[in-house]
Amino acid sequence: MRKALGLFAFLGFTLFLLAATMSLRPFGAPPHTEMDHYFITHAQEQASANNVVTSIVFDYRGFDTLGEATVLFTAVAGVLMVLRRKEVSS
Amino acid sequence: MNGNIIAINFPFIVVALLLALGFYTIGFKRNLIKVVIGVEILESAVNLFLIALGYVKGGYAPIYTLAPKKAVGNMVLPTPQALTLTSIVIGVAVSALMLAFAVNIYRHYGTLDVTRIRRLRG
Amino acid sequence: MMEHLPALMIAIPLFGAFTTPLLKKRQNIAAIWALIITVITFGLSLLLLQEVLSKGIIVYVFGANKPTLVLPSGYRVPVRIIFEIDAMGAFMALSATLMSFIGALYSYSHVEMETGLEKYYALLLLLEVGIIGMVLTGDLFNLFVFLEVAGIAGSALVGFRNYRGEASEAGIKYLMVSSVASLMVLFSIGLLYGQYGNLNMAYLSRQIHLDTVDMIALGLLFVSFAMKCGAVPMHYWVPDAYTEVPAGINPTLLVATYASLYALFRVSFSLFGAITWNMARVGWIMSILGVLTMFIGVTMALVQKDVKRLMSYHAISQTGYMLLGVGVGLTVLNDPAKLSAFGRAAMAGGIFHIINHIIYKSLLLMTAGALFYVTGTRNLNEMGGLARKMPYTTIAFIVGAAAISGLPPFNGFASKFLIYETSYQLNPLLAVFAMVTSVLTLASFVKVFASAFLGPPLEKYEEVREVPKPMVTAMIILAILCILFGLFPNVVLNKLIYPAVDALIKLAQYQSWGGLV
Amino acid sequence: MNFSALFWALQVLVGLGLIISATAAIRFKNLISAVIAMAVFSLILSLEFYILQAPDVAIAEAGVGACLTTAMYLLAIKNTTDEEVIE
Amino acid sequence: MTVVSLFMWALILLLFSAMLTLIRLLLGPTIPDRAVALDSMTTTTAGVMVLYGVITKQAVFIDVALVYAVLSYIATLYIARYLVRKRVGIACKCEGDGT
Amino acid sequence: MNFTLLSPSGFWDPVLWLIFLILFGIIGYIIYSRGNPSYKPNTEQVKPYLSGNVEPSKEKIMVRAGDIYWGFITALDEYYVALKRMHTGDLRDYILWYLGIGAIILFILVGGV
Amino acid sequence: MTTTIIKTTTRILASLILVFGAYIILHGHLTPGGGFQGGAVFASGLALLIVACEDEIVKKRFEKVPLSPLESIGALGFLGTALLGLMGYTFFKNVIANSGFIFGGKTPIGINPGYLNTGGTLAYMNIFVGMKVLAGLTSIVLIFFLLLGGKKDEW
Repeated sequence: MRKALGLFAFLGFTLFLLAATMSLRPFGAPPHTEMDHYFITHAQEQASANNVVTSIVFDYRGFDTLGEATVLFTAVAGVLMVLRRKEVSS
Repeated sequence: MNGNIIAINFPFIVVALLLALGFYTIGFKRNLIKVVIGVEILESAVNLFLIALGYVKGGYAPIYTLAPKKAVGNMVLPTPQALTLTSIVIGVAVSALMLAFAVNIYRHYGTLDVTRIRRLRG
Repeated sequence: MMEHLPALMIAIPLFGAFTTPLLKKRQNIAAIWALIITVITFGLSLLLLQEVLSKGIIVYVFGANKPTLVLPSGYRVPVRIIFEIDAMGAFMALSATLMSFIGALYSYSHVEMETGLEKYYALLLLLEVGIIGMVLTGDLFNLFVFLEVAGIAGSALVGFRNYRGEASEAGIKYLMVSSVASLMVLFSIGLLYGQYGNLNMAYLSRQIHLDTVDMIALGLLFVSFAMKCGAVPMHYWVPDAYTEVPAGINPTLLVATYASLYALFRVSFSLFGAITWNMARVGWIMSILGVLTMFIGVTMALVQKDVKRLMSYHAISQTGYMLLGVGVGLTVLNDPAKLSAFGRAAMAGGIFHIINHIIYKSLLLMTAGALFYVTGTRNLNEMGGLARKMPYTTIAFIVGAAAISGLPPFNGFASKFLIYETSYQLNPLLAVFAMVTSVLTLASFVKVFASAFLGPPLEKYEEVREVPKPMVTAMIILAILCILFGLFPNVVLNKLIYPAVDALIKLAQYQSWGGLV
Repeated sequence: MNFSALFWALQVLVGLGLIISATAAIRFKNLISAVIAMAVFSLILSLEFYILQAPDVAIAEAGVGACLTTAMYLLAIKNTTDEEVIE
Repeated sequence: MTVVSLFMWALILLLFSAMLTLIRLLLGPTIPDRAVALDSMTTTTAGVMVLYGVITKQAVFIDVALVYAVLSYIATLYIARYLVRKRVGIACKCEGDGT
Repeated sequence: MNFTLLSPSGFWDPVLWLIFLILFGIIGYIIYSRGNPSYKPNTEQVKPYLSGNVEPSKEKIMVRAGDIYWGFITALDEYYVALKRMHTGDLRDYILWYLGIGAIILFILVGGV
Repeated sequence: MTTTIIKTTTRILASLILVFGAYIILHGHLTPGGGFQGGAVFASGLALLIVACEDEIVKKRFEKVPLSPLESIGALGFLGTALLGLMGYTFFKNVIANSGFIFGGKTPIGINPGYLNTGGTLAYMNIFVGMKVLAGLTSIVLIFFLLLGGKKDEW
């Protein structure tokens, strides 16, 4: 019973995922994106870096990277906290 | 026409199948570590989706160092790559924390069977 | 420095969180340091709210030459990450910082005896950072990143008591749910990026037109955020997580849940607000989810024996009120006559209920934590006769229980009042369900009060004394806020809630900041 | 053989490899085998990133997937048990 | 046949041999078989990466192959360490848990 | 400052409420002060008298939380059985409910009603 | 349990991997790679050192390494570099680029062989993020590894 209902839900959801990916634009032909054009043409002059991806990661969208570093920090703190040895001292 | 669309959108179809595999693992496998593997498959599928979105046919990597002459003005979109980098780091963080929880659960419950890890219910 | 306020809102708690693990040797100092940081952040959020209310939407562009330089020269699209703070976001930031402060104050005594406190406080601050980032940002991917920060920090805190197996179980459940939900959010962000080539919410909301891919993205975002905010029938993680987390984190974790609710509203109203004819359908989905949520939540709460679990089921049921109120508003969004007649008031009720519920549910969960602190158990069957021993906790509990049941003059009354009246005008059945839920809520809190506080004093609790001063202070502050908000609801509504409602309703205002149009 | 044909051949082969290795990671009863299959999955995924002109992401996936995730999984399994529950 | 076309055929051949190792990974009855399959597959794929970088004339792409070539050793070492601890040697009896 | 909250069918005024509170407080106090003055705490007087029997221990006479609303829960037994079956506590069910609700919502949005 | 072969290989390979990680971190703004990728490679090298030794040696060797403070310092440095932009500009403004400071050289527009002395704050951020990531990932692997030595009743 549980398995049948679960399979039904799973198949229904997957169907919509397939529909979404099928009706997306064709692979390899993105629309004219001004944002990416701006990055490619201005990265060397503004961020003075040859690697456009790094200039996005640390300059244009640097705030995301701060969030990313925060995520890693959080996870490390969480792992160290969950696996800490001593119990309560009471 | 239909077959043509499948041929063109092939990476996207792969992404959808991988998402389905990940959801199948999470929904129907009983081992906790298998469930974590399912989450990682989901993450990889979403990463692949982002990168496939950014690909331009015949484009070059968005790096100017020692690039071929044709690369100027013909680069793949760099934004999805930056997003994917962030997403990969988040994936590592999530799986590390999940494994820590799994180890701790094994210490206390003596099993990794999901159907027996349910003291909290009702 | 006023113009850099949005950046400082993130930078200061992050600084606090990064420095806290350095204080490994002296855990007391870590607690005090976290307290200082949360107080400063609270002050900053008050300043931010004042700025927003006096000047309108604040825009902050990260990495540009000037904070308000949205568009680069010669281009028509925003390229950098932009914070767009309207009254709704500032309101949520205010509740987040207030509750983190209360939580830090309460934790000072509540977890004093445990180890690993420097990580505890660092994670508390990181949870606050995640919430603030979620509610202030105007960029979709940034929303995802901070959603993950809040989710991971929250689940790590749920597993804080690692000597209990149940804590780890609840932690992995919460982490699994939040990571799957955020992955689907990322997938739909990818769909939107593939369609329109940008990530800014205001820009996207002007571009979106009706399309199969757009609708699937909307559905995925909707269901993911609904799961993260604990709507029935995707609410199973809520009781597990709220029960096992230390009571000092509960206020912040509540706000983290409602930050997802905020994201749900933001997606429905701002991002997809331009698709007009489909929104009534989304509004009905939201209202029906709300009714289901409040009814199933409260009936499950009635049979619980664990005091914190009972209160977490009430948290689910109160989330239903918010979904109902805002859903009623969303249903009539395209009908100006009905919107001014009752839609705006319904949304005000829903949003006012957010802060009310955060205040009184934190108060109640804190009293439950105080009961756990003195008795060492959470089972209601083993408690009894504690009213004489813990007078302050009893008073706080009475205030909270009256507030959650919607008795005047406590703060739950005003918002529930608005929701009943407005939902009655949309469909009388909705209001009936809301009132039945309220009655059942009162009934179940009578049960808790009778079994934990009343009755003859038991022998095994002879030694029990009132909880330490920081915990009492935190509870009393919240109780006073409860009474104040209940006595003067009009002031709060006019100063705080109606600007937030208007920020959600007026889509054109959100779309046109910084000369984008 | 021109570049376009090579690209499509690579796409098909790599896509098949991704799905096969993911299925293997799910189906293997022994968890160590599943982790090895995940390492292969990560390797093929990195190759796919590489082919789609994203060397930054490929390096990240390589550095994480080749060593660190495998190491974490193996150590976690070492701390618990390596047999999947037989259903 | 130009040089670039030659490289392309070499790439396809390498990928084909990687597929063969993938089959060994699927069938391999014991864990050491699978570990060896992973290792050889990593090396082959590093070769594929180098060839692809040469074909598209991008010199900086070689870094990725270097990372794989260097790091695959560590994963193998971790697996080997696990097998030593568990005493799962080559002499272990097959479990027959193929796909 | 105007403290009155007006809504479509009523109003809420804290000043009025405070006046009523004080009024009823005075009435209550008057009734209280006319009570029996012979009551004295901490004497034999306050002990329960159970027909001469010994007072049972506190643990026994306490009303337990599980006993409150027993009738209500028993009356709605079938509903609660269904509800309990929903709350399995199984990690995988959480995700499966998500998938199911997601499929339904996507069907309503995309498929159209 | 570790043999002489493994020890000898590790001695040669570990230094190579560490140098390679440092290269990826430092050349993040020129070639593929950056703080996170280099930090991951560096942490892999340290993981190799962890796995090639006995438990006691690992415990003794790593208890002197301040991994947690190193991570905090990396994160704080990243935040501080971002806060430099508040001097007249906004948060995350690249103030060092084209200023002539260390890493502040000008990049020629178009295809070039790549000069290390460019990048501005990008290079600093790469270094700090690399420090943070290597410390964080190593401490995750280390705590998973050291759990093996712990006895059950200690929990």
